[in-house]
Formats: sequence, structure tokens, C-alpha cells
Amino acid sequence: MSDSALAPIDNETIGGLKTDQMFINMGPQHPSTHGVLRIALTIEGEIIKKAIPDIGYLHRGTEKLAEVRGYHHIVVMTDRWDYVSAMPNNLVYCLAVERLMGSKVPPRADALRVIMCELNRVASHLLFFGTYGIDTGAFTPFLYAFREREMVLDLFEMLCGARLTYNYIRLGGVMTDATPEWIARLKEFITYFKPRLDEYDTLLTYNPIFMARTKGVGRISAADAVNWGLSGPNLRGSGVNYDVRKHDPYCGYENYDFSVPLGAEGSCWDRYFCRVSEMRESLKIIEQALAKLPEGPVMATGVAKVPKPAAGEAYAHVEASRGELGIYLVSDGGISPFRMHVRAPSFMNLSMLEEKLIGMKVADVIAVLGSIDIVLGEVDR
Amino acid sequence: MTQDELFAKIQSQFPKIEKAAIQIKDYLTVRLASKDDLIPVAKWLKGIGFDYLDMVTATDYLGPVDMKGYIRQANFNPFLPEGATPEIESAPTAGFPYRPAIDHLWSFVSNADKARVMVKLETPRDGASVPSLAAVFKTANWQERENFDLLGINYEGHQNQTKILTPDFLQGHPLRKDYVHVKDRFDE
Amino acid sequence: MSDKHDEKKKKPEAAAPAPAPAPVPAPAPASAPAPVPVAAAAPAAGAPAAAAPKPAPKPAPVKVPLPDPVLNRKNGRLLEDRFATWPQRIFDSKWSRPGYQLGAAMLAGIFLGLALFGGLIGELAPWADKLYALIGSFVAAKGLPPLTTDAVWIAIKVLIVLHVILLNGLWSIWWERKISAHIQSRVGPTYAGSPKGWNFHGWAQTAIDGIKLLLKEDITPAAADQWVHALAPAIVIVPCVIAFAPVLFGREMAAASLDIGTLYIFAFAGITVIGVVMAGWASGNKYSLLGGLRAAAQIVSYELPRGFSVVPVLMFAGSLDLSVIADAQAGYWHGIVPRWFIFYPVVGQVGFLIFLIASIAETNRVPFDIPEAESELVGGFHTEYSGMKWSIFFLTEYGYVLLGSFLLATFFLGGGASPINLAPFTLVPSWLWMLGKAMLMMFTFLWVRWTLPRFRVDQLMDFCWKFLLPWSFANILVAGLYLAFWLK
Amino acid sequence: MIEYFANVYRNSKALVQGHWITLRYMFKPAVTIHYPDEKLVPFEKFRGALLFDENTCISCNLCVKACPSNCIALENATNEAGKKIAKVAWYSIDFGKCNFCRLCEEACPTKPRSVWHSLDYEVVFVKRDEMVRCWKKSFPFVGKYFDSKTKEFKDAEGQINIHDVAPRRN
Repeated sequence: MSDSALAPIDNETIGGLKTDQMFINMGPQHPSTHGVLRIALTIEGEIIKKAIPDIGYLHRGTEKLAEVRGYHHIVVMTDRWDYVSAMPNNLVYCLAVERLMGSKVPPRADALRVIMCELNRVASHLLFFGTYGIDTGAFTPFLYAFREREMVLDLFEMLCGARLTYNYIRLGGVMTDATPEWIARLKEFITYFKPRLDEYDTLLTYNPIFMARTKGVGRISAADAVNWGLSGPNLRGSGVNYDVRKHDPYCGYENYDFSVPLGAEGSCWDRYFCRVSEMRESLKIIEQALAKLPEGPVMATGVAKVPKPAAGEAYAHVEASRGELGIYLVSDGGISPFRMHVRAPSFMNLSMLEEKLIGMKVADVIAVLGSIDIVLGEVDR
Repeated sequence: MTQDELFAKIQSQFPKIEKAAIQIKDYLTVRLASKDDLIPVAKWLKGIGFDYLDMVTATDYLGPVDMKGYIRQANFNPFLPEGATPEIESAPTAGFPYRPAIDHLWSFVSNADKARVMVKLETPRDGASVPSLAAVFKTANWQERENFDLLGINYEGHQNQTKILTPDFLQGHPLRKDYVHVKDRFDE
Repeated sequence: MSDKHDEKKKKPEAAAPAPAPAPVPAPAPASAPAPVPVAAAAPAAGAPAAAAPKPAPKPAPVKVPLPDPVLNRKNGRLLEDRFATWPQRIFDSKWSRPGYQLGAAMLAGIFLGLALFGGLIGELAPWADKLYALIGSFVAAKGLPPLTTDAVWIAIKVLIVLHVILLNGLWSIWWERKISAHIQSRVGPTYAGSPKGWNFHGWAQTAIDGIKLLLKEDITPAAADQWVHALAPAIVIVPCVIAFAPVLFGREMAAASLDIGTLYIFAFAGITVIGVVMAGWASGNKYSLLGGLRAAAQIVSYELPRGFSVVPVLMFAGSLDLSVIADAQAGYWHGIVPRWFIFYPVVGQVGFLIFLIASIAETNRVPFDIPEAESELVGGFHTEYSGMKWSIFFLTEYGYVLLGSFLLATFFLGGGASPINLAPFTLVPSWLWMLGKAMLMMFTFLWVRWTLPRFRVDQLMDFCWKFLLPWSFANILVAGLYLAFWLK
Repeated sequence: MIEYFANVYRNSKALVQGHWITLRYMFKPAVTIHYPDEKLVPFEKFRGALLFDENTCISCNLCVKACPSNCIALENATNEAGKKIAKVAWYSIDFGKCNFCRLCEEACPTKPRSVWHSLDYEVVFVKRDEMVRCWKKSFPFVGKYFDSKTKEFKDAEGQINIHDVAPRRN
């Protein structure tokens, strides 16, 4: 970040009244920048005149670190990008390596991957729901969302032993098989969770104050959304039907019957509503996957302890909770990738703030920032 | 649209474009002849529906990564002699064409056709410079800044080509294979 | 679940003989009880290990040699069934929990006890008269000037009102924490109190927090305007205390019975905003400045609907004096429905709602907490305050909540009148009814605060000027029609 | 006009419904536990702090290779003749680097495992030295740490309750 944000602020004269602009540092320590994001705001009264997002406070150089790690080791690192929904991170990396090695995954492992990714999407969107409530001033939905998210994390802990950094999806399959007890618990959770979603709608989604705060605010047109390279619910909130699960199916998503919720006008409320609706769709996918869960092993045989894929390049992408997460992998035939590039959805989604915030109110900054649902671990990698 | 149809379509418009020798698995990969082609190709692709610039990245092909680019912190271990370093090492692989070049990659997606085309371009490593797509695709803005920051690629015509991820005091471009970490005030 | 432990311990027993990678000696520290004694057991472990190379065909290790887990459990109870905490389990059996029934019984006991206590004491006004007479006779006996009686009496009243505000801080912060916790499926404070089982729902939490705040370092930022920064909390709390003078705590129970009581309260409550603006400006923080500006705009705007919503009440009662307003609501229609102003069709309810909303806005609470707005402005005008100065802002906030609650009870809920025209209820003294109604209103304040999201600045203004104000005007009009045709 | 009143009615209804939900939850029991008084036992597969058993370890180095963050180090023991034997002389895990990923446990070839995740989630360190947990002959499962000031191995103080829960081991 250059110091252009700190350039002198020019004073403006409006109607003979000399007004001053004010420079405000929102972040990196601010309650609702969702991590260590800093936005350098220039405001006039409550109106934003200039906004410069400043990132990199959490940059750990994943791509650089991957160049000296074994292929198995990198799965552990992927957990740390989007730590709120780490399952798709594991998945996309494994898909890329499997594509590079040309290996096949057993069908049961595929189904389990789908279940876990969708569960993680539910957990991630629950976190979004809660924090967006807090951003708009409602505390209680946050606690309700965490109450339910806790159950999803319990399910993760029961199956893979961790609550946040799972390392569950491995090259050639998944770590452990789902036990019948786990499946029973999952079904119990689904029956419990469905009515809760209706409660959320009553409590927050259709709350008049919440709708006034978010509907029509931060509107992004479909053309703009595509041009900015948004993905996930942010893109679909603008009405663009782009979902990697439908567009370029992986892990057998083509076999599941689900719809892609689309927003109408691309406002904060649409993005929010896409996420809440996606939770319902995810539950639908999980139910279908549970109904036809194939028997068999969960790990492909013959995955080398130290994989050395032949020299080549591969790209894999999945619909992670925050959008299209892609991995570009170059192998030189050695024990570690020659180059790994992460197409992080939050990074692209954040880049639109610079233009989008201009002319908004300070309160709307929080509404817009919350609605694009970034995770700084993924932005900075 | 299959890959062959797509390639035929591209080649009918830009005959100089050819298929890349190493295809990115499962996706059509084409190679530009020169960097002057980039903006016309991008604009044409945007016109025929490839309006979603998915990814802008690049790879440095100089050779295996230099271990001096990592801060190799010694384990504190009472059993080990002072300053024993971790064992990770990088080694060249026989037969891989290491060369002083940077391979750029742009990935365009068409939502209507459900198609994706990877456009590659190889430039020399020193003073790597390609035209900026930020004027055509806004999403290229930050991605090009990231590549400038991490790989030291100059994007011609980029309005705000500044560091984005690494701190201001960091010397060099970390993702270059010959990057060597220069000690700064934050190192122990 | 306890046998799960044993099962886990037994597993290696079965597995161990089969692989036996090396002649494993029987591990010695099997009896080591806890982490600290493990060190003591270490030499004992060394002995068989040294003897390891000898061919000692002992049976495979009997048990995974871990210290007894029970010994370290003194810290707490282990919940071994993880799914016991899953909400659906708990929701299924909400009344079966003994603690739940006990809590309900305790609440009922508290209410009954209060009612009995109130019934025994009766109205407080006669007691006050007796006390006044006592002071008067004391003064006369000592031969002091007769004005001393009034002076002492006023001092006592001022002290009482001050303590009402302070104790209200203790009580309402604790209550808010409990209410918010229970709304959010939590339990809130549970520990503070006494270690010996008297920590009833963490009753001492606020008191201890207050001590903590008193002991905290009082930080004045370098960029702050020292004097204004220090003066602001005082300017915030003094009007709050003054505004309590004519507040009615029961029949004929007010520190000062003023003919212009209503106007007096509104006038002084409006002064607080100056302190808030001072705090925002003097902190030398841009977030504080924004918060102060928002507070000024908001509080000044909401004064209007708040005032106008009471106008119908004043019209019906024909006085600004709070006791007259309360007395005007005595009696029952057809012997059943109390003649409270809230039960006047349409006018009463609309006025009540507008007054409630405006009161919430005056106290800067969600959904109108934009001057604080911790998700936008970090802390708003009190960002740069710490320790007791900070807590004075909160004391004021809760003071105004109490003020609003008592005003709502006086204006719309009939003051100290009983809601039911039946013997046991009408016997309960007026101050207890007043307190109960005020607490109900305070609960409404808390309930709203923990349910709704926050307005934006412009929406807040729109809501005030384009919604509340026209409705309060219409309300006055309808009240005038009532007076003209119905309540002649 | 009708629309205006309909709008007011709709919004008021939505607000009242929201309040009804919060009020209902107020009369339902809490879902939280009182943490220091009550503790949840993790599931059997939970990845807590690593424990090590020097009796079963055959010093094969597989865990060292499996570790993505290089936090494990070990050395073979030698017999009287100075030849390496399949026993471990010392073993150390740097919890400051540990990812809790279970790759070491999965790589361990012995039965029962020599290095394994306990169910302890209260991994607390009060000193930087404590993060490097060391094992030698006759050290307990939890290991000790090396105090760099007094130059001796000590029991970890920060590790509060590692034995509270019996660890999984198979």
C-alpha cells in the first residue's frame, strides 16, 4: 500500500460554506472489518468521498511456502486460507493434485466430500448471518447462529477431529469414513435446523429495519459484478447465474438436484438472501447425498506417500462458501509443486470496494463490507 | 462448445494464436504470439461472451526455488546443537525445461457457453512487462497489483501499480525463484 | 458413559500381544496419580527400562499406564455425552431440568414475598409524613430555626433519589445482562457473589464490575481537550439526576411535587445531549466526533415526538403535574377495565408506542444507538473514556431508562393503580404497582434492545420526522375530538 | 393511503413476530455450559495435544517426514557398541509449530501408536520454553520442557489438565 491514502485532503466549497473533509482509518483494529482489513476513508460529514482498502496484514505467503512442501503437507496449509470454511479449500487443492496425477477417487469419498463441503457452507453462512446481524446492530441472531454452527462443528469434530482446520479431504479420498452414528446425528441436525431457518427469516431477513438498512444499499449491476470478477453469492446476488457446481461440476454435483438462488437487484439484502437460501439448498444436497451414499472405501489405493506427479499443469476450481476458489498448479516432477496459485474469491470480491463505497454513508460501509463476506485469511493468503 | 470448436473460432480470428505445448488439464490452453496481441484478444473474447476474467497469474521458470528466500528459523531444541535448521530443501528435477522466462496466464470464462479458455504468454524474465487488462476488466486491477508485488511483473498502463500484499519495506518479489530474503527490522 | 473410559483402556490390552514390535517392558508409572507425582515416579520408571534388553517374557502391558483421570477432576465436572449439549435435546425437556423448576419457584417466591411485604407496609406517604413530623419535633426540641426541617427533609429526599439512580445502575445492568443472556440461549453472570453457594445468578456482578471500574486507570488521550473531556460525564449525569425530582414513585410520592412536572422533566432531560456532544468533541477522536454529532441530531429530533405524544395525556388530565395525571387515571370502566390512558381507544395506544419509541431513542439504545454504534463507530462518543468516567455514561443511560419507565407507567399505565379491580390486587400499595409497571416497561426496553437491528442515520431522521411526528399530531387531533364529543 | 396503512401494519407485524421469537427463547434453557466448572469431553477422534510413548517408539523417522511444519525431531538410541538400535534416544515436539493435523499419528507404524493426539484441548503455555516438549527415557507421556535459564528439564506448568480425559490410543 502506498501512502496515496494519506495524501492531503482537498477542501471543497459548497454553496459558499467552507467544508472540511475528514480522514478516517477504519481498521485494521475495528470491530466490524472482519479481521485485519484497513479501509482508509475520506469522509465529508457522513458521506464517503474516497475509500482505499489496504490489505496484506495477514499475508503468510502460502504460495511461496507451497514450493518447498510435499503434496500431502500442503493440505494442512490450505486450511488456513479461508478458516471459516476450510473444507472447500482442502477439496480444491486435492482436486487439482488429483487432476495432475490423473487419479480417481472412490464414489463414497466423493459423496462424503460433497456432504462435508455443503455442511461447511452451512457453517460459514451461519457465521455470515450472525456477523451481519452484528454489523447491522442486532446481537441476538449472532448467538442463535453460533448455537447452530456449534452443532455443525460438533459433527466435524466427531468425524475428523478438528473444529476449524479439518485436514479431512486428502489426496485420493477422505481421512475417515462416516460412521452410522455420525449419519444419524447429521440427520438429527437437519431436522432441527430447518425450522431454525424460518426463525432467522422472521428475526432478521424480513425485519423492516434490517431491510431498510440493506435493501437497495450497495447495489451492483450484473455487468459490474462480472466485470469486477465477483463470485459466489456476491455475483449471484446481482442475478448472474454462475455457480461452479452447475457450470463445471466436480465430485458428482451433476447428480444432485438443487437450485441456485439468485438475487434481483444486487443489493446487500440480495447477497444476504442468496446466502440464507443457499443454506436451504445445501441441506437439500446433503439429504440427497445421504440418501444415496454409496458403499465402499473412502481412500483410493496407490496414493504414494511422497507423490511426484509428472511435469504438467492443472487448474481446479470449486464453489467455496465465498465464491469460486481456484488452484493453478504447476509441477516440475519433483516432490513439491513448482508453482501454486490460489484464485481467492474474497480477494476479488474485496477489490470492488474501492469504487463501490464512494458516495455512501459510514453506516453503509459496514453494511456493504459485511454483505460481501470476506475472510482476511483468504484475501491475504 | 467443445475445446476444438472454441480453438477453431479463436484461430479464425487470430491465426497467430496456437495451442500451448503443455495444456492445462481439461481446459483449452492457447499461447499468444506476442504481447501486443493480448488486448485485442481480450477485447474480442469479451465481445463473444468470455466476459469473466477469472484469473491473472504468472509463473517464474528460472529453476528450483532458492532456499534463502525462506526465513529458516532454527528449532529451539535442548537436544540439538544451537542453530540446527529444518531439513526442507528444494532440488531440480531432471528433464524439466527450466529457463529464464515468466509464463503469464489469463483465464477467461464464458458463463453462457460454460467454457473457459486459458491464454498464455511467455516473456523474458528480466523486465517482464505485459499490457495491463485493468481498463478492459476491472478485476484485473488487484490481480495485476498482486503479480507486480509478488512476481515483479510490470503491467503497462496500470493506473495504480503499487504493492498490495507484502509490506512496504520488503525487498524483492517473493514468488520469483531467485528471491532472497533480506533481513529487516522484524527479523530476530 | 463411564464405561467408555474402561473400554478405551482395554483396547490396547487386546491389541498389544499381536504385533509386539519390541520386547516391551511393563511400564512402571501405572500407579502415578497426577502430573506432579509423575516426576516423582520417574526414577521408578527408569529401573525396568534399564532392564529392558534382558529377555523377560512378561505378559503384555496390562493397562495403558495413564494416571487416574479422576484425580484431576477437582476443577470441574466432565460432560462426557457431547450430544447432551445439542439444543434439540435441551429444548425437548425444558421443564424437566430441576434447576429450571427451582428458578421458577424462586421467582414466584420473590414476587409473593414482595407483595406480602408491600401489603404489610402499606402506602409509604404516611410513613414519610411521620418522619417529617419527627424531624420537625426534633428541630423544635433543639430550638433550631424552623427552616431546618425543610432543609433536612430536602436533603433526605435528594439522597433517596440519588440512591435510586445508583442502585438502578446496579440492578438494571445485571438485569439487562441476564435478560440478554436468556434471550440468546445463554445464562449470563453466574459466579459473582459469594463462593459459598450464595452466588444466586451472579447477583454481585455489577457491584464487582463497578469496583473494577473505579480501580481502573483513568485515561485521558493526548489529543483530548482535557477540561471538556473531564467535564462531559458530569454534564451528562447531572441533568439526569435533576430530572428525577418530580418523578412519581407511588401515590403522592415524589421528591418535589411540581405543577409543571412534565415540562420540567423534558427540559432537563434535553440538556444531557450537551454533555454527549462535549464528550464526542473533546475526545480528539474522529469516531467520537461522529458519534457526538449523531447524538446531537438524534436527541434533539426525538424530543419532539416524545413531547407531542404526551400532549393527549395532558389534555385528558388537564394538568402538567404528574400526581394529577396519575390520579386522573383512577377508577374502572364498568368496574373492569381500568381508566388508564393506554386503554383510551387508538389515542392511548398510539401515544404509548410513540412515547416508548422516542424514549428508547432518547436513551441511545438499539435500534436507535447510532451515537454509540459499536459496529460502525467503535464506541461512538465514549470511545476514549475509561474507568469511572465511562461508567457514568452508562449510569446515565440506565437512569434515563428508569426515568422513561416511570414516565410510561405514570402517563399511560395509571401510575399506582391496580390493573384488576379485585381485593388482593387493590390492597397492594401503589408504590409496588408503580415499581412493577416501571420494571415491565424496563423489560420492554431491554427486550427491544436485544431483538432489533440498528437504524441508519438518515432513516432514523426519516422515521422521526416523517413517521412519528405526523402520527403524534394526528393523535393530538383525535384526542381533541374525544374531548369535544366523548369526554365532555 | 391504504397502501401506507398496509405497509405500517406489515412492518409492525414483522417486528412483533421477531420479538415473539426472542421472548420464546428467553423461556428456554440455555445451551451453554459453565466452562471451568463443566467441561466437554471431546469426541474420540479429537486432535488435541500430542503425547508420546518412548517405550513403543521404534525411531523410524516417519513422523518427522510426515510433519508439514517440521515440529518433530528425534534421534536413534545407540547400544553399548555404539550402533543404532530401534529405540529413541530423545524426541521433541515444538507445539509452537504444531498444526494438530494428525499426519504424524497416521504415519506412525507401531501398535499402539507411539505418538498420538490426546483429547486435551486446554493446551496452554506460560513460557516460550514450554512449547518445546521433550521426551527422554523415563519421562512421562506429557513430556517435559527444558528451562533454558536453569538448564534442566521441568514439568510443564501451563498444561493444566492433560490427564483429565483418557486419550485415544490404538
